[in-house]
Amino acid sequence: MAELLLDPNIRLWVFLPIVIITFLVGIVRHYVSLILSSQKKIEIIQVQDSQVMIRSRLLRENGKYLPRQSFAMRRHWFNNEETGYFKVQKRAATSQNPMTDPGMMTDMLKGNLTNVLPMIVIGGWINWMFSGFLTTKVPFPLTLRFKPMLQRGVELAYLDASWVSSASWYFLNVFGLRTIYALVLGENNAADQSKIMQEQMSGAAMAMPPDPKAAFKAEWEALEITEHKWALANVENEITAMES
Amino acid sequence: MSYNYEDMTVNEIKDLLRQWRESNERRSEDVMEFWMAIMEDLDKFGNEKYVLLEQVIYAALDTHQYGIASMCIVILHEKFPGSMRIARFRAMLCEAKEKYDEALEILEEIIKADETNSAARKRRVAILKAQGLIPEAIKELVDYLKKFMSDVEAWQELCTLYQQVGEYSRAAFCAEELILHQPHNHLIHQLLADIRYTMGGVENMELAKSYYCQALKLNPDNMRALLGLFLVTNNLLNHYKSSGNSGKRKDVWRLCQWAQSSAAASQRNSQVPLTQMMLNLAITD
Amino acid sequence: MGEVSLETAAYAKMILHAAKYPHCAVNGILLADGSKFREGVKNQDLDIVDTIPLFHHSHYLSPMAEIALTQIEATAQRENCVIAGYYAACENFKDNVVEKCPGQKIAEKIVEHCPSAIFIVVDNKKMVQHLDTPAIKLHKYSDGKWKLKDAPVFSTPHVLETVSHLLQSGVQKDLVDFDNYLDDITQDWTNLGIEKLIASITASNTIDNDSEEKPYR
Amino acid sequence: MSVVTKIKDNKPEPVAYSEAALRNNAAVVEYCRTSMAALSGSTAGVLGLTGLYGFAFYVIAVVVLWLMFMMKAGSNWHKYYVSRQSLLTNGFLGALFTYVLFWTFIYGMVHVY
Amino acid sequence: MGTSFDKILVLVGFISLFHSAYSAAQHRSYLRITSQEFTTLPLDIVVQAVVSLFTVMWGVLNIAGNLREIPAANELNTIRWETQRNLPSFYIFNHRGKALAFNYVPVAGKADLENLE
Repeated sequence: MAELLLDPNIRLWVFLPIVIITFLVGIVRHYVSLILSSQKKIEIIQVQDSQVMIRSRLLRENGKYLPRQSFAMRRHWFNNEETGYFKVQKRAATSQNPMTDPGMMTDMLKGNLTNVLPMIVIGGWINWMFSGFLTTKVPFPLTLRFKPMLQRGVELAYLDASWVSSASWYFLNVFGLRTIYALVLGENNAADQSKIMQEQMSGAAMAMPPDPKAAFKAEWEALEITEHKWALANVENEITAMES
Repeated sequence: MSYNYEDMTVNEIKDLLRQWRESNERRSEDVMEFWMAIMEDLDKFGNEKYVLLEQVIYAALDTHQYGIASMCIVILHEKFPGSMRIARFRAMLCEAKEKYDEALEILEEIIKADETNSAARKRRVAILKAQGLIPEAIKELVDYLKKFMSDVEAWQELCTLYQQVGEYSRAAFCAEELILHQPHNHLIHQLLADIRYTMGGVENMELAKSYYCQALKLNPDNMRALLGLFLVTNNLLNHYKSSGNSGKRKDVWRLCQWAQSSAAASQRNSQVPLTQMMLNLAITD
Repeated sequence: MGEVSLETAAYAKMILHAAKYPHCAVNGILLADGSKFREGVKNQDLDIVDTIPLFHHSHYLSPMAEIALTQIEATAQRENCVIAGYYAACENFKDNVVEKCPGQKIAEKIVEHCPSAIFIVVDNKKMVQHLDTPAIKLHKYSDGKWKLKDAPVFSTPHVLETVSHLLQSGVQKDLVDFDNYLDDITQDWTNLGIEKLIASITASNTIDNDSEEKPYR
Repeated sequence: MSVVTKIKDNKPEPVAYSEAALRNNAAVVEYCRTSMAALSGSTAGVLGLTGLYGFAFYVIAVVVLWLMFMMKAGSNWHKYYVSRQSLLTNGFLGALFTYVLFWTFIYGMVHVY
Repeated sequence: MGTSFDKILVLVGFISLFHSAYSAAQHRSYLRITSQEFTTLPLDIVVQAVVSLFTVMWGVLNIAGNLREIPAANELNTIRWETQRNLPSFYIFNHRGKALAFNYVPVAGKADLENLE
């Protein structure tokens, strides 16, 4: 097969611009999504629930460091039949239908707006602007199966599969540059700092159980079967042995 | 340990300030000195600028230089208008000026706008504390902890407040809660042991012994735990001697010996001889 | 009888300790000259020669206080001193009374051993950079209560000037209290360095002012 | 300060790792790995490597980066990494994609036209 | 954090890498003009490219930041009570620092009143 020779002007006016455009669009999209992203309104009851869950989980995990009586007292507080926290607190099962929740809808819309829309618009524009060019050749042989993937817009049956058309080059860039965004944006992330300043982060409270009722029940069960094993029973011998 | 801040480059200062911020030091006077040195170079700090300004606000309030504090607040306010965090700093400024009602009003507004704002709630406790109303502060903090049950800072503060009013068993409860949250922190184990020791009684002494040991296991350099262990074992020895529990007495005796020898070993390179004190406590067996 | 005199070093350490941790309550032990001290006599003259800064946190826990007291007692005996009092400063600016001070138990224990013991409260409101008052309140124990007494007498001249000077030059940062010592046992809680510094300042002061006799407090 | 516990197989005592430090180290490693993939991809493109040689070059670059990490940590690597193997193998394929992209890009820039 | 030396290292490496890329492109076009077949690049370009790659990688490794020790004990053993008990959320400012501040003006009347009691 004869070696194809591409016009160097394609390199300057098609190949390189696609990379730069994709990269810049990615950066802009990142900042736009930052502007659009809204802090979800959290209700105090949700915060409380999640904090209770954390505390109960910690009791299960680290309860062994407490004396038996202290452990039993805390478990009683959570699990007691009449007054236990998990028994007394009644939470309505929240409906998780996103269609009923307008906040959820806008979030979805925003996600589409920042992720899918630019890709379609820019992709369409590039397809129209730079259509029909062969831009580059991948430096490794590929099977014919890759032809439709890599040579979108160039329907030549006898062309070697490793040639890449302009439209396909754009899509390769869209997917391949993701890690580079993390590199460029992740390092000195200006957005992080100002985010901290903008609004108070409620920290660990973010990990909310979606359905508190079920979560409480599960936690109650888990706590009920937790056995207390005093971890400090043998610590005296351990430290005296450690030295010698 | 004063720093010659004129010889330090901006980068060194930056690193040092960051280190203090991360390790939570309250070196307000040093921070203020650095601030004087780096004020003009503020723009070199890039993104760190705003956290640095916060640090300076704390320090300025601490050294009661309200002018600087309000200047920093204004800078931050221009950058982030409507931020709750900045509003909280305004409240703190009022608080430092002893305008507690005004501060409370601002905090009230913050909480109204965002119910989950834990920091503002904590400031309310601090205001009560600043007014010297310790029992009220405890009440407020307990209320807060009903909502934010896994707030380590708050548990620790409550523990300190309970100690202050002498409710040691409640302080012990808080310390236990802290252990649940940070089981690998030797200081908390030592704290609980200290509280148990202060409470007195054989049972508490035994617990104190265990926790001192745990603290030492986590960090063999914890001098307080080592000395505390020595005290506790001495106490227990006396008790078991009178009650005639020879098996336990032997164990405790061994531990006591161990504590003494390791304390002496770690003491060897310091100026003040501790062995003297060991002799004074005079173990008799 | 019952006169209390303070030496510069003793006073300076107390003030410096309070200044090093302006946001904490602090406490410490007062040591009196043992040569003039008589065992078990009430209401006798006390010559406070030294202070040992104790804690700036965990005031309400006894183990470390017990350790500190035993260690200080041992050191004091060697240097022919006796534990004769207690000083404290409150965290809160407005709390300047004995009742709000930490470590009442320590003070009571000291009284058991030394009935003429004193309790000094550092007056937060008067703790300024240029001291013009001693900024301390002296209390004595009588009938199970701490009673406010007249301000103590300084046994050396120019005490306030010297201490103000130390405060302004930031010497408090070098002061070591018992908490610092427990964090790092190579540190010296007797603060010999500061004592030497004070001695040299006092010496130069006396030479300067030998001719003109100024009244001092 | 949050702490995660992982149980090592050979030891009965679980070793506690500081979560913040773990995260920090993972970020550093990730940063270096992405840079390495991009840079070595570019180099492979400059050199005009094709086919299997290019992939072999990637493997070499990964190993060299791993050696550099080991050099940086010194003899007590276990203070910084949970395991050496995972340092070598983690993210191998993810970074490969970046590598191929840069390889193709620079190869196209230099050798195709 | 990376020192300026590392930053220079990265910069120099980048320029060198770019230069080798340019040289390679030139070489290709030279071959094309003289219609010779491409076999391998000249050795000097290869060496330059590989050396600059490792230079940049080493620089990046140092710039990326320091590794922190992961065993929790290392971190937890360095904390002391000094920092553990320091809780910015509960700072109070109504303390002795007020009087110690250089611009403190004692409230005379009030202070006298309290002295009387």
